[in-house]
Amino acid sequence: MTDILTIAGQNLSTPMILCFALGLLAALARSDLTIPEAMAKAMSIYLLFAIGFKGGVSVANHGFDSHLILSLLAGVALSFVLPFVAFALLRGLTNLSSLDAAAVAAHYGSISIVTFVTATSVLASQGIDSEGYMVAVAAAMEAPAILSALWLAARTGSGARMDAKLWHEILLNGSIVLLIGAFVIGILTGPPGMTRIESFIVSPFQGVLCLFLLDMGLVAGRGLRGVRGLLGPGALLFGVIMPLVGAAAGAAAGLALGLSPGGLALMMTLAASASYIAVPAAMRVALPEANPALYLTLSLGVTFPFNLTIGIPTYVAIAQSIGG
Amino acid sequence: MTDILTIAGQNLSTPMILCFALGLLAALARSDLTIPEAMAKAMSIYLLFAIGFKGGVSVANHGFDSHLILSLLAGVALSFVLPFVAFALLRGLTNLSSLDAAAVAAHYGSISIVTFVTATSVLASQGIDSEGYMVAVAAAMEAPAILSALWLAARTGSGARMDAKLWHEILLNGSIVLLIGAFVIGILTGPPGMTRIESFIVSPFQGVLCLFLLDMGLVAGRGLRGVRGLLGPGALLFGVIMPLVGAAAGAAAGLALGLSPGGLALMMTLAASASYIAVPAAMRVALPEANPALYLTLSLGVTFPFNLTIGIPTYVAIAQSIGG
Amino acid sequence: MTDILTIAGQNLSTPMILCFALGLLAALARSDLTIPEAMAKAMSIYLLFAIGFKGGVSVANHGFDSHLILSLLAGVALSFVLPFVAFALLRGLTNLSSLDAAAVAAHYGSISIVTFVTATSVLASQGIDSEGYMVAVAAAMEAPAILSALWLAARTGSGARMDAKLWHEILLNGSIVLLIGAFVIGILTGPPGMTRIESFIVSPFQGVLCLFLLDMGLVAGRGLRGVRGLLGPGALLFGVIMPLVGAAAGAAAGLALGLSPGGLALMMTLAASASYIAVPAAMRVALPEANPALYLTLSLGVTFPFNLTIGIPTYVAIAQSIGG
Amino acid sequence: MQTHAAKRVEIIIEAPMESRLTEALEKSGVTGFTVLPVLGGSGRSGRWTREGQVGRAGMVAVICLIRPDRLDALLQSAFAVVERHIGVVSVTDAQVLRAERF
Amino acid sequence: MQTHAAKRVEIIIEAPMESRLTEALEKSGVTGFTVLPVLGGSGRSGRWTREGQVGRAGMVAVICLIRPDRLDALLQSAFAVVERHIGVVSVTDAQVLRAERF
Amino acid sequence: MQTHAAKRVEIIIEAPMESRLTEALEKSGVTGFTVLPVLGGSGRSGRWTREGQVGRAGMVAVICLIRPDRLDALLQSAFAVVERHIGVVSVTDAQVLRAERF
Ligand SMILES: Nc1ncnc2c1ncn2[C@@H]1O[C@H](COP(=O)(O)O)[C@@H](O)[C@H]1O
Ligand SMILES: Nc1ncnc2c1ncn2[C@@H]1O[C@H](COP(=O)(O)O)[C@@H](O)[C@H]1O
Ligand SMILES: Nc1ncnc2c1ncn2[C@@H]1O[C@H](COP(=O)(O)O)[C@@H](O)[C@H]1O
Ligand code: NA
Ligand code: NA
Ligand code: NA
Repeated sequence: MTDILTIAGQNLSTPMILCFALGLLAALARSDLTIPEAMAKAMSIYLLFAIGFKGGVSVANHGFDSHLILSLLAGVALSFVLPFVAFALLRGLTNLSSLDAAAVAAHYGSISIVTFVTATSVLASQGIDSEGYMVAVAAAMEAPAILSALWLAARTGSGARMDAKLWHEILLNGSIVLLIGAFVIGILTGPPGMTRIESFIVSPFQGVLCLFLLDMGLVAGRGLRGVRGLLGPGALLFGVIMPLVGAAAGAAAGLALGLSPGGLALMMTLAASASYIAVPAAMRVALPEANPALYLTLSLGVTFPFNLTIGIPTYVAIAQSIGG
Repeated sequence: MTDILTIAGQNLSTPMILCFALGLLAALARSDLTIPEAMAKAMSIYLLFAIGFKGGVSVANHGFDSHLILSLLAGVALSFVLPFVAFALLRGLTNLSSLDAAAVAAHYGSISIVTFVTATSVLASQGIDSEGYMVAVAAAMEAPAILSALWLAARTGSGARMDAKLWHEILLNGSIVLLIGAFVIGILTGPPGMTRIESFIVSPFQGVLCLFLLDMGLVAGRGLRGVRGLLGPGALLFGVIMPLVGAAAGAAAGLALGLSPGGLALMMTLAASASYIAVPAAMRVALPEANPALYLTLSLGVTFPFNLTIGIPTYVAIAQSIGG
Repeated sequence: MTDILTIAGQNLSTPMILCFALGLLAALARSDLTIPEAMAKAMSIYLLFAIGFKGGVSVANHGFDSHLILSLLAGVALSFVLPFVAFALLRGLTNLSSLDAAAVAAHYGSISIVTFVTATSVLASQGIDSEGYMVAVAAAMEAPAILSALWLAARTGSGARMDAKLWHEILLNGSIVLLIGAFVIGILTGPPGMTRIESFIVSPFQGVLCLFLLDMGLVAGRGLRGVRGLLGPGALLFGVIMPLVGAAAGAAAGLALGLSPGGLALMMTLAASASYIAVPAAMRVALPEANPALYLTLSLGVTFPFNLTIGIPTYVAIAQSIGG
Repeated sequence: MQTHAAKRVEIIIEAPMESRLTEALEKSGVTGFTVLPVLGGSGRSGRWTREGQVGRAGMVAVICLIRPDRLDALLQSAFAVVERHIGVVSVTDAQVLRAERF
Repeated sequence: MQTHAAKRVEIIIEAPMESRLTEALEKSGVTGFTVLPVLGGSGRSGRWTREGQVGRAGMVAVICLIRPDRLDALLQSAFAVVERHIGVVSVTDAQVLRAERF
Repeated sequence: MQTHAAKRVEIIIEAPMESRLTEALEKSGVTGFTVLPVLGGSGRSGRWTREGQVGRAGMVAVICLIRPDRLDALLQSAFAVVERHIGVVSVTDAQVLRAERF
């Protein structure tokens, strides 16, 4: 417990968290501070490329762990199952329509890559190693949750639109392709490739993450400002309980897989995190009647900051005490 | 004097100054070289964040100087007073309408953060230390000048529009929030925070400044091209005399405060510099009838290059001989 | 021969080439992965500035080689002559109209700066030195080919539009001005300037090049997707033969000039490469009836990847065995 | 100069639906369209802005000039796409040069 | 398809005035508007471009589709904002789908 | 409010031709114009997008509000520029505030 608090304390005083807080405050105070869309996209491309590449090089270094396939399968399974848990929780805690509940559930089954990236940087700062292939697990967990949610929505007769084109868009969406592509490039080029581009993708990484989290704080704050009153106490509760439920499920899966403490912490983080890029776009196409302000605010305005500040240090501390 | 010339010579052959010159020449020669708006904004966000953060870490290192508050007050006072000086000078030297004169005066009471950043990098290259809290002084000097100028304009019956919304926009404008926010983050995270993001905010800093000055050269050159004949000799004279007057006032304030030679040079630079971002936007709202080409060209096309090439080395040399 | 294969093999497994391949595949698979326009432009500005500056510093280090002027003249001559060769080849191999053939020929007489940049980074990774002024040669080779192509087009009565304004645009286009400007700045500031901005323009260079090549792969792939069937086998053949012809001409010129093996490889690369930025814009103005899909796809979709994967390692290997 | 009657259709639609809309337009026989970026806006679903967004968020404006007799086919197919989505469709009378292009 | 008469109002205004304009529009009862970015332009106050700018420089275009009977209220309130500022206001007749949205 | 008849001319043209077009417009006596960015489009010459481009690729939209009696001069000079180029020119009837500006 002291451990968790110490880490949480340390974590709260990192430039990353403080940058997110700055963005949040600036937006809530209606400052006109904004990050240009192209800069935000550039930073996310950089972060996806760097994290994928580093994961690939780490796999190239340590050889293919026999657990890679099992971990991927476990990730996919979690992503399929968690939306049902989320849906049930939402129906219990809130009076959202089943359509809105299904849309929200899709987000919590899927993952947030920035939450993942932040967790890797917390691990790195504490000198804890993790399996390089966890970035592939992250990529694998993006899409399955969408299927579960659409099934839930269809069951309630809300006429989800699901066609081949949408599947294509989801499976080949830019972030999955970049993450997996960079991962494969990292495996293929290995340490010599790392030597070439290390001072681009390793050294400035945490600094870029700071500015990116500043932007996420701004976007989250703008969202929160716009929805005063939209989220009742039940929904807010869901936003902090669901990540803990997800993390528990992730912990169970990670322990069964025999992941290292670092890998365990990442698996918990993935399961605990909620998508705010890929899934919202898919929901706009497939479930246009669901309210985007609802799922975006819950995911980005409630669960993301919760994971950033309290979640990740908790998962790391738990992973260290139960793992390895 | 030889000192000044030597430093000026060195200064003129730095990549920063030459990049500004390149931009200026390219724009005057009507090259289609342009920096995308999003890239220019990204660089300015980077520079504001880095300079604010470094200032904060330096304060965390040296403890709170008892002079912080006094320096802030001095900066605010300078920003309030200088527009009156500028207004009087303009009325003497030019035949600008009192409305235009008031608008120009607002710019010279306020500050240019890039001039400030360039001065810190000149100091750094000469191994001269300065008070970390000078970035807070810079932020504090942005707004008061606007109030003085609006008072001057109102006195001449030009119907300045000043409302709570405008005050909110000025005080919480993006650059102030980012600068002060990064400063506070730097104080809170201190040296450990610096270790984490040093290779992002320190190492590439001067290189980014080069490309940013290239952009400023392009924008200044485009402005100069468009206003042939708009600025008479009186206005041009004002553009180089006013920074010297400002620097003298800054020197007096800095000496009274007992700043280090580096801090003194920065205080002179702030007082000598003229805003070209925050104040123009405020003037468009509050004094829409004032001619923007006039104040932008004077500030960015005349005073900025003057400070960059002659001003800063002069202020540094003077600060070293009279300071500390 | 083994040499070439080894280098080609090494080259194929560099992050740069793999990033290009990733972009190509992503676009062909219709992923929605995209690089924002402003980010692509920012990266190209960075690369031009860095390569120009490094060339200038290298000239400042080694003094002005007496061969600088001769190399410039040789480059200009190659750029004038190669379009005629390309035109003849195209008329023999394809049934393009003489207008389209002239437009394509302009691209192959001119140069691709990214191909050049990639070649310098291959040389650097093998520890091979080259003449710093080759970036000036690159700049000098951009424009003359356009004149030859317009002459060819005019001869066939296709009413090329050539006026002073277009010449101004071509000679002062953004990339030439930035490349030459940075080159001159590098000469003027020399090693001290390099020390100041080295960690901006040297360390992250290869990483930025990776993301830039990812973008080029995306653009090339999107182009190829759109033109199925537009390019017959003759045109495709031209796309790989012409660079070899160009490289041979470049080799002859380089040998006559007595360039170092590194310089020889760069001269071959320049002659072998085809423009895809400056010349297309000029062709849209001067020869609007020529089909842009044709020249863009040949240049960016065929010759660029050919040079990247097979061409450059071949030119380097040949330059090492025949040069110096 | 000689101009010809045409209709200018402007469709403001969510970015994730853009490719579905343009495919539908092409199927309905339009010969061309132009896509403009949108910075932000406001409607029944609230205020939004594109700033700082990383996903395929926001909206785009698709402009389509067509021969008047093709208007109905276009509106039918556009409507099938936008029906369940937020966004607006407007039509104005216009004159175009070079009628052979439409 | 069934369309309904509407007015398309296009206001090109300085970026620092954008939020004042949209607030005024909302007060005058408009149900929606869309903001488009502007690259550059020219007018009595000279030529300008957005390239390389870092401040809230430049202009934006605000497009507003409204029921014809609301036009006057909109123009009144828009005019109060743009009156002393550079920029232009134009109105065209339009037809819209889904009239219930306006 | 008092409005005045005007014409709204919208010219979508290749980016490398932009400065030639605006110079021609200025010579034909227009008092102002606004340039909007274009993300992508489709026409007889195929589909294109601005994404990832580094050169002066793509197209821009130039909007020009003018007094009706100036329309023909404008179209003449615009046509001289766009004649051999891809792109479209459309004209709509509009009403403007502050007629003295046009
Ligand atoms: N009356 C309108 N005029 C112009 N744009 C509108 C209008 N109504 C809605 N929009 C645009 O369409 C988006 C979605 O509108 P809505 O479906 O009402 O939420 C808004 O954010 C605006 O960008
Ligand atoms: N006649 C016009 N047509 C289209 N846009 C215009 C027109 N006049 C002015 N503008 C736009 O409004 C801005 C300010 O115009 P002005 O107030 O005339 O300086 C210009 O830079 C253009 O972007
Ligand atoms: N009917 C149309 N409506 C709107 N934009 C068009 C139309 N036709 C062409 N365009 C635009 O003009 C560009 C060139 O068209 P084209 O000359 O037909 O290849 C297209 O890529 C579109 O951006
Ligand atoms: Na999850
Ligand atoms: Na000042
Ligand atoms: Na060539």
